[in-house]
Amino acid sequence: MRILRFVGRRLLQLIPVLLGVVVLTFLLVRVLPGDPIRSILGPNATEADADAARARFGLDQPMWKQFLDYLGGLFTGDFGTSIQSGAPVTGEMALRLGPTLELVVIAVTIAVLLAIWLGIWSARRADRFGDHTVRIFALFGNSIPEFWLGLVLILVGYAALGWFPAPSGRVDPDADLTPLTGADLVDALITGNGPAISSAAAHLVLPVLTLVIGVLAPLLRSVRASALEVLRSEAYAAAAAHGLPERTLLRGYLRRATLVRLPSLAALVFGTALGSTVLVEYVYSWQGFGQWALRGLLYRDYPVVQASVLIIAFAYVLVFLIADVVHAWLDPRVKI
Amino acid sequence: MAAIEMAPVVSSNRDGRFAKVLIYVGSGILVVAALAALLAPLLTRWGPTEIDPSGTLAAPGGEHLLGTDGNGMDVWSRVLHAARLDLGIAVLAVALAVVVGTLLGLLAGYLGGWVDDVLMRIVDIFQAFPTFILALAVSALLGGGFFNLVVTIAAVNAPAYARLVRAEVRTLREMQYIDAAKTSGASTIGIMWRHLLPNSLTPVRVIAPLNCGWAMLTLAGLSFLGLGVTVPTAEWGSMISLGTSDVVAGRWWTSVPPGLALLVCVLGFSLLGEGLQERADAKRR
Amino acid sequence: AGSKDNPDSSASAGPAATTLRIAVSSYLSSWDQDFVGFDLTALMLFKNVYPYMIDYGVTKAGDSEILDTANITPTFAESFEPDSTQKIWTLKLRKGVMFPSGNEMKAADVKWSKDRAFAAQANVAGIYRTIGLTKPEQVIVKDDYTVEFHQEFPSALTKQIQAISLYVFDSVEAKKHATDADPWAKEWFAKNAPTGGYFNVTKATQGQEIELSANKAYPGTDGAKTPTIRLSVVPAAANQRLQLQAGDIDIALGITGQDLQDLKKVEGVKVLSAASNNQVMMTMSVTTAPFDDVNVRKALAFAVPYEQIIKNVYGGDARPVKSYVPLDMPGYAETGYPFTYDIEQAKAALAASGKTAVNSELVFEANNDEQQKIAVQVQAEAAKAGITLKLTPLDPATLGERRTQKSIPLQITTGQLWVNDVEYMLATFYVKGAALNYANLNNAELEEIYTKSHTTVEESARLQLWSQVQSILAAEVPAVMICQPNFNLPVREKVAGWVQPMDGLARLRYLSASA
Amino acid sequence: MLDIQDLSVVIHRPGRQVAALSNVSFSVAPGEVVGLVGESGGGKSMVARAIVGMLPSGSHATGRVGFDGADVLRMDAADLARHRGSGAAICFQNPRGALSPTRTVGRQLIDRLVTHQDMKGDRAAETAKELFAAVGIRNPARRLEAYPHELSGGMAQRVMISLATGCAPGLLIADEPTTGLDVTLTREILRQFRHAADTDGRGVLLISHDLASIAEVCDRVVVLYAGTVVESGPAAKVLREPAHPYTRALLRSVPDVGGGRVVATAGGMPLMTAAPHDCPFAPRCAHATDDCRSTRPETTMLDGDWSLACFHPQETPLAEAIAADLTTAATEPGDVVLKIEDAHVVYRSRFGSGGHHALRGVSLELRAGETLGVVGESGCGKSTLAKLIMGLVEPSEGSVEVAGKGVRKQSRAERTRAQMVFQDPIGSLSPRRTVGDSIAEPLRAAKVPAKERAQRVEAALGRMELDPSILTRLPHELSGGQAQRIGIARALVGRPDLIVFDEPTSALDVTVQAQILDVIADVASDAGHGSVFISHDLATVRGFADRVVVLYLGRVVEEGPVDEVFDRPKHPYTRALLGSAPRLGETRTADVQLVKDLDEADAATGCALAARCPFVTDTCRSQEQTLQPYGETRAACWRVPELTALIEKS
Ligand SMILES: Nc1ncnc2c1ncn2[C@@H]1O[C@H](COP(=O)(O)OP(=O)(O)OP(=O)(O)O)[C@@H](O)[C@H]1O
Ligand SMILES: Nc1ncnc2c1ncn2[C@@H]1O[C@H](COP(=O)(O)OP(=O)(O)OP(=O)(O)O)[C@@H](O)[C@H]1O
Ligand SMILES: [Mg+2]
Ligand SMILES: [Mg+2]
Repeated sequence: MRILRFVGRRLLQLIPVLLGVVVLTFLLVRVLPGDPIRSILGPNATEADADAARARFGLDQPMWKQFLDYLGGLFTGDFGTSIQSGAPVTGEMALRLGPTLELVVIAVTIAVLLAIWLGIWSARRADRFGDHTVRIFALFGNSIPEFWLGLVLILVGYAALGWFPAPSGRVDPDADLTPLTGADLVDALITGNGPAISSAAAHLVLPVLTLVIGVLAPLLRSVRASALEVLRSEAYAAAAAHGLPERTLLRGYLRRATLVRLPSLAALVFGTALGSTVLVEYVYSWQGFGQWALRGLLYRDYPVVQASVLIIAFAYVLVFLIADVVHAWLDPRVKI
Repeated sequence: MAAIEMAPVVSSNRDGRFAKVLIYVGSGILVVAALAALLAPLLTRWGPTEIDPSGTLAAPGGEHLLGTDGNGMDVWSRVLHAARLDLGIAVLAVALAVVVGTLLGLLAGYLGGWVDDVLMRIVDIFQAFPTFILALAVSALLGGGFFNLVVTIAAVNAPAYARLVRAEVRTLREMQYIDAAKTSGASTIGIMWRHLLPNSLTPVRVIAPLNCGWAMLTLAGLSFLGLGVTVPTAEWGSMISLGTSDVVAGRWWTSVPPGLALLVCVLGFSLLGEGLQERADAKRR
Repeated sequence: AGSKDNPDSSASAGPAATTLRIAVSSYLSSWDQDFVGFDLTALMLFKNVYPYMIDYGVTKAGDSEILDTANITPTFAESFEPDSTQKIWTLKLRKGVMFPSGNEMKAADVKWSKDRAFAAQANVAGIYRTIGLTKPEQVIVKDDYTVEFHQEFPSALTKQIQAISLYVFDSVEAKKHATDADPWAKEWFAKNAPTGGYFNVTKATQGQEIELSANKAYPGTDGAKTPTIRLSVVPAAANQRLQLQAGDIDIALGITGQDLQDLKKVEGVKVLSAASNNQVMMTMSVTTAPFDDVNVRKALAFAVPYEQIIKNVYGGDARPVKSYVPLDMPGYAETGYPFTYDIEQAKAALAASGKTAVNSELVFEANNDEQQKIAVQVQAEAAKAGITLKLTPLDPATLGERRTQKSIPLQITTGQLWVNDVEYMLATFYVKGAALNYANLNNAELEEIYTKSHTTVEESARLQLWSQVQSILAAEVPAVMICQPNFNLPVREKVAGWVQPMDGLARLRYLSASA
Repeated sequence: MLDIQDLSVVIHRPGRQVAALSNVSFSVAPGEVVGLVGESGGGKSMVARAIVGMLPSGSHATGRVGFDGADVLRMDAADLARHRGSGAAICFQNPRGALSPTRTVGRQLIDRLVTHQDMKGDRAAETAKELFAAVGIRNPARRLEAYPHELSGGMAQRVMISLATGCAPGLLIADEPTTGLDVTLTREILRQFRHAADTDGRGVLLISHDLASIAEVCDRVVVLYAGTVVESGPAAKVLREPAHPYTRALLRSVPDVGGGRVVATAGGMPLMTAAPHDCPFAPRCAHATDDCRSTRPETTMLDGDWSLACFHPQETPLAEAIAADLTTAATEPGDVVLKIEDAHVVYRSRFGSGGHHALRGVSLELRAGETLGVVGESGCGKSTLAKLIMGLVEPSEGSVEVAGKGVRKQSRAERTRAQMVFQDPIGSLSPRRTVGDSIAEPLRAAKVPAKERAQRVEAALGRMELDPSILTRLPHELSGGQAQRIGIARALVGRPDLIVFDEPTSALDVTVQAQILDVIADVASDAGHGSVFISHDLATVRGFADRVVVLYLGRVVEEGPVDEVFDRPKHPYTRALLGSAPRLGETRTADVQLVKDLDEADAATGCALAARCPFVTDTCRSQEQTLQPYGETRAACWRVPELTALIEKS
């Protein structure tokens, strides 16, 4: 019940933030140089043709009216019509969001689990060889530009070893996957399509690996630091001094206490990963949200840019909200 | 009588030694990189944008230490000269972000109330804004020049500092020494400037180097998307991006050297940051 | 009907493969050719999935086969012929040609499609203006299988213009998706592929993959050779290359520059090569400083390292040009472009303008490796002549906007004329109001020649005009003509039947592969 | 059972080493309560850690820690695991910190039961409930589900004890189990340990620096100084007639409710880098001779099991040494420097309505030259009162005037008319400002020119007996005592009208505390300003206050001249408080016993103490109590006249 009230209050707080994002994006795309209409008309179009097209997309209206129309649309879930494709943005976005979310969610989940495991492992061996090795490797991974790492992984995993499918698409078209959510692995699991499951999973390996390597270090650092803090805390020493067995110590006294600070960092990592998969998507021909948003921006497809920024911002704040709830659940001291 | 060494619950005997190694190695790398950047003209025979008329994609050795790229420019010279730009932009951008973020965080954290609410909502908006789109938009708006990139990357990073400093200030302002300063008649600005600022910078000092590395990666990403510096300016990200297909063809020298340079510098920042973090943790204990 | 040559005659032995896999760099933005614009992937697909009433034939040029702009033949149509005034063109349809929906292709479809094109006020409407078609009323249905096009004036370009514009929709089907708010079913066609062309789209996964299968109902003889073609979107060129080398794709459409040269040496891969009329040039605005002075324009023309660009950017795989008229266009003359790389002459020309140094920006497309390399090479050499160039890569939207403002002093442009005729070239580049007149040229003599050319139908008279055109342009120097790169396409060894399109848009129906 | 022989521990750290323990020997038998006392850093915790085999890394231990015949120092990992908990179990110093914050206390207890008593499921839960009840936790079933942060300090300490006893140890070690607890609770908790020894026959090792409380429950005491045992023997004897000068010094440093003045011993405990070759106390000892400075005294037996390591054992009874000096120089009261009228303070919660009503209708008046003591248990609003006076919180009702001017209307310079000395000596100095900078701050606000500033800073330092070289140091380079002197110097330097001391000594070590109290007594007796001295420790206040007010839940329940209040308390709360304050060499029982813990008491209408008062009536519950004069003092209780009779009856 308290949780519900907390969530409700937080959702209310989101309104000004999202409204701010909406206004900022709306203005930003319009002050950017570049004309969205010219890029959809062939070079033979006249000024009259351009005006007609502008009217078609309502861009001839005064700015405040455009904004009100846009805002009104948002309340009914209508993000407008893409200037580039002429199709409703909502539908296009749905198709693009699934794959990217799938990629990021899987990658961040794996990274978080790996960070927890390695971080605790590392903290228990603090200042020994294994600890140092793990940390240095994580830092290495963190220092490679994602696009470069992606290319290297493709060169090795696909071109040289041939272990992974060609970096084009997200699932073998012959698997005949019925798209439902756009997240192919999820769709394959829902429809119980065996070949599609293995194909989608195989396509996911390298991009997920790229992202995981990229985001592991900060998570690992955080887990290790809080695990060390717990290990060196009086509370842990007290439990150890009372002769509790290793397993109880690990499960009851170390793990949960270690994780309390992780959710907000994981949310941050998720947010940045969501906003920056565009490079990974490019390298792996993963036609996802980032590529879509980038293309929208390059062609000044106003509705697309507005929608993509709003969705990412929304996902971001939502993930933070979830992180806070998880934090409250993990840490009994948190009052919400 | 036999002396007995007790087995510790958690070893902390060598505490700080590894941190020291990290800090030394990290700053060592950065010093070397900075020196290479400064001395670049002395260490190279070709200018960074000078075209060798005898052809492109020459293999390393002979006239060109690391060969030439697709434009016939000397890779070694470009890698060295690029350090100026990459390190410069990263450090300046983070410095700008620190200044702006700290100021906002200080005001929001100490004044509280509606100032806090308004400033933090603005920070929220900026932080919720997808990094790359913000960066792309700013660079599309301002163009890809040196200072515009500094502003872009600073804009992306400032919110994090604002949050960090605000959180710190909110704890610090409950400290007894702040009460002590108030009862000693210190003014609000005096308290912020003399007491809160120096003490709230501790976490900033740890994060900033890590952030510099991250800024370099962002810059490289922007260049990869064609939104960083314009060709033919020497910049690691754009060099890597231009050389990607060369790697596939076995011509490693156009993109591997800038890639390694980038990696090593980012690693330098990360090591330094990690070391500082560890030292800070050790101090707190 | 049908082409003179059988393009498949050179196909290698062995059983034909049933599937061809092609990599493209981006997904198309929309399936609606009328309402949506300038997207090369989309335009290429449209050529293969829309039913075109008439189309280019195929001819041989050297070892390669190219589309024959002089030989335009009916495909889905029975015939397309003018009356004696050359103003009324009659399109006769075949009976019994079916859309996949089961509807027959009829005159009503043609009428609906043309009405839609005029309503869209975009591509087709724009291009129709050059042959005097501006209103829907000029398209008249005579009977179920006959449509007349009433032009305002006769034109030598009609056949070529119609060859790229006369595509039809399944209007019966389309009307089902029309609403009062959306009478032309734009929303439907934005997402759903048209039907009835050489290929039908059997599956399209947004952003990822498109599967085409040969249209069995095609009435002509030169239908698609390969039953299934899969186009997958692979944005990274390096990736396309890896997949081609590994044999995961058969054709890579997104590979340029140095990669092509490299691939020639790779086993299992061949690079199809053909001369093309793709012109690479740098257009200078004659109304914008510093290029409002013809001597500055000349100085730049002397300062460009033509040979070096051909070597460094195209690996030698491009032809130097000596005229503003493309190399393979009727009327081309060697004297049309009297500039070679010569820094001394460049300096002299600059001195003649009374300046010793000038500044300008050089605009080119962001994310275009070739243009970027050219810009870098030009920048380095022009500097030696005292011309300082600031490189300005622009994204498509900004480039489009600045181009309409006609304010770019110097820009790199590449492209092929869709109609192989100097009149079309003038209409496109050099007359007042021409869409691509980025030079802002306004030359009275050229305008006069252009008007005259509309009604000049006789071949030698036209050639006479074209030689005048070239000497005027050589004096005006509206652009630096860098070169004409050859067309190169890397494919797996087993791929055969490539026909070089003069408009750069691949005609997939000729392609085949041995399994 | 426990038999420590010649235990020495040296801790090696990069660049330094610490001889934490040197040749320590003592033993604990089953059913016996042994007290381990000494100053901070004396090595008390190190002994406890050695017993459970958890010395810090880098420790070098020699000697023998015999436990039931085995030597803990030589146990292998498996033996140690068995020994910890079931052999010896520690109750940790800071109970809240020693409970894992993310696990319910019930689970933590059950973990112990499962590990050491082989219990399972329901039986463990049942036993856990019994153990909770045994340490006096009301409603144990509900408390089992609680997380540590939901417990009050006293409750957390009880839980900690139950965790330790849950291990069913042979030896129960309690490391400073009562630090930070109220007097009333302290007695109660210490009784738990006596109980464990008496009923379960466990050995108990009670570590504390609070000699007075230990005296009540221990059978024997061991006094540690700088890692060495200086004296050990039966508690009653050692604490009443200590023979070692250090033990005597320690005892004299402790303030006494009876009014005895503390006697400070100069200097601090040395930090040993190696086992000493002399008497470590010699530099501070009044009886030290050259022998003491060159040879380390052997441990000798006095009589029975009273042992001593000193060349000059003292024999005079301690009581005489503490000659009562109750005559505070009576100074003429000057102008009114502080006037509080009916002040209320409410801490608003950030969201929603309501808040915490920390002060309810407090009125005070103070004149220059006067010292007002403020006492009350933790959380009663003492610090809030201090902040109110300093203008750090705003009264929601009522007014506060310092030197005749409302605190909220003061200018920057006027704000320095009242100065405060804080509880946390180091934490009240800005960590990145030098000491000199901090002291000069009030002068800067008052726009004193730089040159005069330097002189006055130096003068203030001189009064604190500090060397001027300390001015350039940073706070973390100071000891607690030094830091608190700096804090007092800062308060004095601007020659304020009023100085507020908020528990200025509670964070300090016993002997340092005595030194600082000396300084404060000196400062407070100045005629130029008034002083407010806040403490939860009644004894400290008695030393130098002229008048005292007793706060309870934000209300003044009693006020009057200090001797009157202490010797003839009126209000039941004051009586309870004074009754439970331990006095050396006496075992008394409080005449009023409060019921329930503070955190369970609610303050709705009526008398604030109603929920805990044994003499409560319906009138108490319904009527707000205001201060009424009873003789020289005023108390907020209508039953004062009948109280004496009531107490005698019970
Ligand atoms: N982990 C450690 N590393 C180094 N020295 C330590 C460590 N723990 C304790 N010491 C040192 O050992 C000595 C004894 O410390 P110990 O904690 O036993 O004192 P204590 O009597 O318990 O003090 P307190 O009353 O403050 O708890 C001190 O000088 C201290 O500085
Ligand atoms: N900033 C604050 N916000 C809300 N409540 C507070 C705040 N400061 C103190 N309180 C509450 O007000 C009450 C009185 O606090 P105060 O600090 O004055 O007590 P105290 O008598 O000084 O206790 P202690 O002896 O523990 O220092 C306590 O219940 C405390 O929890
Ligand atoms: Mg201790
Ligand atoms: Mg307090």
